[in-house]
Amino acid sequence: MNQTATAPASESINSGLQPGADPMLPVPYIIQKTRRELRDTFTLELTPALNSDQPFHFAPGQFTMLYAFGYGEVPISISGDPANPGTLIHTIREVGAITRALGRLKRGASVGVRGPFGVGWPVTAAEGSDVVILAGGLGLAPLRPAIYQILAQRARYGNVCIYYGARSPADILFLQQLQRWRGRFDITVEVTVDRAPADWSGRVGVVTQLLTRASSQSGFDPVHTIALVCGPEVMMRFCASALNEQGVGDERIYLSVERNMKCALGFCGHCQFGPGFVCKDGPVYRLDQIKPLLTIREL
Amino acid sequence: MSKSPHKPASKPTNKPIGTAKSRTIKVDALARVEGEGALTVRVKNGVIQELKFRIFEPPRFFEALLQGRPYSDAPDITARICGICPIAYMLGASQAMEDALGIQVQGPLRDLRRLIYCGEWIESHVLHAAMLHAPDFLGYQDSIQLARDHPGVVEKALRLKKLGNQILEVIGGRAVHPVNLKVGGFYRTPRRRDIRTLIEPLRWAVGAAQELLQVFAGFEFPDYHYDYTCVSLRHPEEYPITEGRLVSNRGLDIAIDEFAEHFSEEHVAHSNALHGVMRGTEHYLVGPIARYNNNFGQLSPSAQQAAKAAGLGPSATTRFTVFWYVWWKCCMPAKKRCDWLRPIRNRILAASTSAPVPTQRRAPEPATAAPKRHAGFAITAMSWTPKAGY
Amino acid sequence: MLTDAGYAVIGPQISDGAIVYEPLESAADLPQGWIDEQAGGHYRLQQNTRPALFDYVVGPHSWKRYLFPPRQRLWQAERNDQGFQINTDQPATPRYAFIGVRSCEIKAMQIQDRVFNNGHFADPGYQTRRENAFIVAVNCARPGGTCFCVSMDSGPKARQGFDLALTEILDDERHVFMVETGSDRGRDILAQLALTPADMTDINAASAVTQNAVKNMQKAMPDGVETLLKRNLEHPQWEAVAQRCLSCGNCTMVCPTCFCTTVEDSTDLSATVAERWRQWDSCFSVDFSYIHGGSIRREGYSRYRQWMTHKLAHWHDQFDSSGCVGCGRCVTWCPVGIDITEEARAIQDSEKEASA
Amino acid sequence: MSSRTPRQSRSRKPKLAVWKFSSCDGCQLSLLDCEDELLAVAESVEIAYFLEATRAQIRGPYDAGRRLDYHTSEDAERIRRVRRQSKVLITIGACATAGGIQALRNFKDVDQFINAVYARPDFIDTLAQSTAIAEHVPVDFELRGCPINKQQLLDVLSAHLADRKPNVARHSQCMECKLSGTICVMVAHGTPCLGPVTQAGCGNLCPSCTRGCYGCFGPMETPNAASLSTQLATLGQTPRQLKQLYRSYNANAPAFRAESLRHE
Ligand SMILES: Cc1cc2nc3c(=O)[nH]c(=O)nc-3n(C[C@H](O)[C@H](O)[C@H](O)COP(=O)(O)OP(=O)(O)OC[C@H]3O[C@@H](n4cnc5c(N)ncnc54)[C@H](O)[C@@H]3O)c2cc1C
Ligand code: SF4
Ligand code: SF4
Ligand code: SF4
Repeated sequence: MNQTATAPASESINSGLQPGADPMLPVPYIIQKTRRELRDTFTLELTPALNSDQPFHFAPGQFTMLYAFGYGEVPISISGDPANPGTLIHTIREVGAITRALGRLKRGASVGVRGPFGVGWPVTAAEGSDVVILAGGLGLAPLRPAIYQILAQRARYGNVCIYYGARSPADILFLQQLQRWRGRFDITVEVTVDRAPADWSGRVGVVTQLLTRASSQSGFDPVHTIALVCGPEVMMRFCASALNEQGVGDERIYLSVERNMKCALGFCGHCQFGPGFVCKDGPVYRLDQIKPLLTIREL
Repeated sequence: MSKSPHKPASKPTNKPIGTAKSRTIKVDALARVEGEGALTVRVKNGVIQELKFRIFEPPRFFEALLQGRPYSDAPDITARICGICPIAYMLGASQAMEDALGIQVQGPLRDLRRLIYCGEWIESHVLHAAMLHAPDFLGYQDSIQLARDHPGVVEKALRLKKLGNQILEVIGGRAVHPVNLKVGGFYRTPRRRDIRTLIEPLRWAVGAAQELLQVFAGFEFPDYHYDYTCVSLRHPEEYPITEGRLVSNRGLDIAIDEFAEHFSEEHVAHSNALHGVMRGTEHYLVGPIARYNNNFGQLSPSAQQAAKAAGLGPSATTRFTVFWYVWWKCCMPAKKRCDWLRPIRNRILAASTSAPVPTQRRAPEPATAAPKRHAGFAITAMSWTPKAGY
Repeated sequence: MLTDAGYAVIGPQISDGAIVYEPLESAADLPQGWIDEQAGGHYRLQQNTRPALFDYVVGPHSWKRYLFPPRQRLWQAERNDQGFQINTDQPATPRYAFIGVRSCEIKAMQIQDRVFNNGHFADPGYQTRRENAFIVAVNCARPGGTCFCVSMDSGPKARQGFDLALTEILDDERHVFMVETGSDRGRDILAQLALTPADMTDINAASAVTQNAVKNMQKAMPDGVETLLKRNLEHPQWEAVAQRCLSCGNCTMVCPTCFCTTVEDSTDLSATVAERWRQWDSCFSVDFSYIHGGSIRREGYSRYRQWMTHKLAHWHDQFDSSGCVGCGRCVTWCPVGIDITEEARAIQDSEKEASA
Repeated sequence: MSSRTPRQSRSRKPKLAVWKFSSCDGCQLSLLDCEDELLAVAESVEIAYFLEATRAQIRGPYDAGRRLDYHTSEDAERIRRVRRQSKVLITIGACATAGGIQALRNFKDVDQFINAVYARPDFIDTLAQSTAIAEHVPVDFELRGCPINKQQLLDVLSAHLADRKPNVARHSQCMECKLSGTICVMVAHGTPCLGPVTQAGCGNLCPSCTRGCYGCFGPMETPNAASLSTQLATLGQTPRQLKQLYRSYNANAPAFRAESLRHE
């Protein structure tokens, strides 16, 4: 079992930049495949335009700055499998100009990539612990690399639970994958939706309810659990207090913070979150390190 | 009301007038003019029975807007009458205020005013002649279509027009509604290095304007003559822009402040624009052609020569000559600018080299400062401060 | 001499009623005999009786204009078969020589050095410009009305970080400069000048000059401001200052350490050539904290709090020092004269009252 | 990579219509003033209606219509028709985004105004108020300025063609001053300046001419005019002067309107 007092730090892989290379320059990548996941969400699979077999190593939870030619750059988490660095995979929701522009791109088109950036989920450090993964909506995408890695080394972890909440059945991301995982006997996968049409036979309600139920069924051992939480900020807040109620301490809860980002290098200042920069100190934070900040309005 | 003086005349209907029967020509919205106007012409047996030029643009009440405002607001507010010729309004308003205050703007300030005015002429006249009117002569819907077949002409015109704007920007700060003009002069000396950037393009412009004049000379003009009463300014020493006496080719010769005794404004039911009426005359012509006809002798020799070479005499009676005139005028200001720039620049240089260094670089003080503090070039040359405080 | 050595010489001169840093053509451009009167929201140049060259203090410009330009094209990209080709050709930036750099300004450069090379990433353009810059410091003889460098431990005497440092000694008998060298480059330049070695009297006279500045400094930042602000992220004073603050961003623009930027991406009309421009930004704009769904800092109080707590508190976490060097620019150039030291003091006083 | 939008790559070019209501035409002229880009603009759109520039008229629906302001009841009907015909409606200039200088009549009795100007008030049909187009129909983007900045106009146009965000900042004029190194006229000269409450975009024209900003780009995103007025009063501005300062080309923009009324 892992230590309980001092929790592990988040993990990062330094970007594969050549020393002396200009970190502000996007590298061209070619879209090998696009997949419409949901009405407003799609996945891009990318390989480098020039050295097409150059691997892209990253840690689960890290992100890149993805550039749509002429439109601009946005931070997007990597949603692929860290064990397969040959393709770089991103899952993106169309919310504004740049994400829409990315969504219009077809196979063979190119985008610019910088990264990977930031510190990700404490996946290695969580070995030996139970792992609870709480995802809301698109928040499943940044957690998918962590799930891949944990499942690849399933034996190193205790109980593994994935709790996922979506707005409606039509908004369930990676549906087939969730079904496949759910078919395994060595992890718990629960899905719930906020609203459901009559033909939905699954659960309705918020993710935190899954959590309460789970612990009463001893799905995980609170004092030996690492919780990874990603979703809208309110959802994360509720999850954190639900986890606390179950006995999971703040120092064992990790969540992902979003802030405006222009450079991801610590130069632009936009992603400041209290004493740190989300681009290099985050996006994944251990709750005890940021809890006081979360309650302050408009920080 | 929001009509700028040189525009109405420059828009032909290019539809045939004069069949045997009676007919009515109605244009609901005139294209390629500034402002919003409609034209109705009733013709019977080739004779116009009724002609209504209707400005339906809603009234904007400038005269009333100015009431109760500080005199210093007048140039900026009246500029908004027309975005194509704001300088005409800004200087008109400034001169009215200066007249009331008993101030005369002279020297380099006056030169700069003429220069910026010419910038407006170049910009506005090229716009009208090449972009708005030339398509009619050559049978196009607009200058963009024209550009497909005659790219050289349109590109040259655009470059000339841009130069006009550049003059406005260097001296006035921006092309539409410049900000640097004020009652008494300017807020800030144009920067020397900026003025310098105008010289080369102006040299080019003289030739370019003449080339375009050749193109315009080739247009087919209807043979139509009318003996107008032409009313304009006249100045003893120069081609008049902002100063002089009001004269006509029928013997009018009055000081500007006698205007109200000879002219009045009438309100007609069909139009939101007031009609100017001259006592004792049924029709009269103002604007570029009138000015040209009344002042041919004041043009620079090269401009006179260019006009003659293009087939224009000292007096233009064809109303279609407006195009010639306008065109030719583009080369006039360009030519003159080159001649003018040198002394202005020299004066700026001389003044700045003679002034003590720190003073010369000092901020022009706010206009409320006492005049005696306005030592140094930037102040004396560029802005005026009334003795009576405000 | 610096020009001969290939430097573009930038120095103080008067423009539109203020001292700015612009290319110097000759020593005659220097604002001899001029001083600045500064207070919150107030700056006026005045002719002084003393014909000193450097009696003015800092003006609205700072050297970051040159090392970290307000607007910069980061790159241009052109589409090709492999997607696109990025071209970073920057117009070669000159090697600058800065004349008249104050102690607080040197410290500000050193603070920005840590921003643009943060251990993970470095901005190559900044590095080059910074390494090439030749710095001629001037020790302050009088404090500006809004200076508080002593309390930020950043002046008025430059202790390091310069190539040459001057102290202007002007009294009834003489008008001379005492020169100190801070680098080999500085020594090389100095070697080419015929100078008299300074003796003890000169050194004492020079130290009296800066002592005078210390003695007359009016303002100070309260002690312990870092922890003070961290304790008071929620304090009524933020609302109180928001009543006056215009969110105009002047303070951030004039501050020699503020480094925030935004980028603008664009293409030509045919969408074959794209560019990215980087431009100074301010935490006072609403867009600064925009994320999909709405900005984080919508209200004035939170934007002012971000600026002040970043400067004085969180900067320590990020870059191991305060982000303020006490130059007073943000106080002088705030159109409504908001004073960062007084805002800090107001919070401190409220704590004292509460504990009293 | 293709960043061409579906709209651009369709064989049919998007149609652009330019409508003028009451204004000085300066903003429309700004389009013609894009000398270097005009022909390129004409290549990327089909100009379907632009009376000032062309005789040609093409029937709607229009992909982008752009507007200046209005005042008569007939205009009120016309703008609704324009809105119905347009997919994207962009209003340009102070006249369309705030009512323009003629909105000064909103603070007075319009009949007084008519009487002051016209000999036959009975001939005049006008609305009592000059207001922004957005008060009457939904507007997709408002481009500020009296007149607008032509670079911004080009950017807004190409942004809408490409479905990207226009690079039009909503922050203060002061930021522009500082970016360009212009000396603050308020701090250094004591000149009243509306820059701190005015939206950037003109290129800090007035302060660079050593005069105070007169607010022709309208209020910035979060204007704190009350605080600015307090400062202007200490610089010697009387309530009457303050009232007039806010009451110019964007007099009817809510923030300026409210502040000028406070000094009535
Ligand atoms: C670390 C990190 C990881 C992310 N991972 C993903 C992901 O895997 N998939 C996904 O769909 N989205 C992700 N996002 C959110 C994504 O970056 C935004 O949705 C995107 O920036 C919106 O850009 P836009 O131009 O389409 O939208 P607009 O609303 O037009 O936004 C305009 C600009 O504001 C900024 N901005 C807006 N929203 C955000 C935001 N949430 N975070 C940061 N900057 C923002 C960007 O600079 C953007 O260009 C992530 C954000 C962060 C910070
Ligand atoms: S915060 Fe103010 S005093 Fe401190 S360095 Fe910045 S501008 Fe100077
Ligand atoms: S503190 Fe002053 S300078 Fe800074 S944003 Fe507020 S009003 Fe502007
Ligand atoms: S001149 Fe006006 S706009 Fe510019 S910084 Fe000063 S107050 Fe702001």
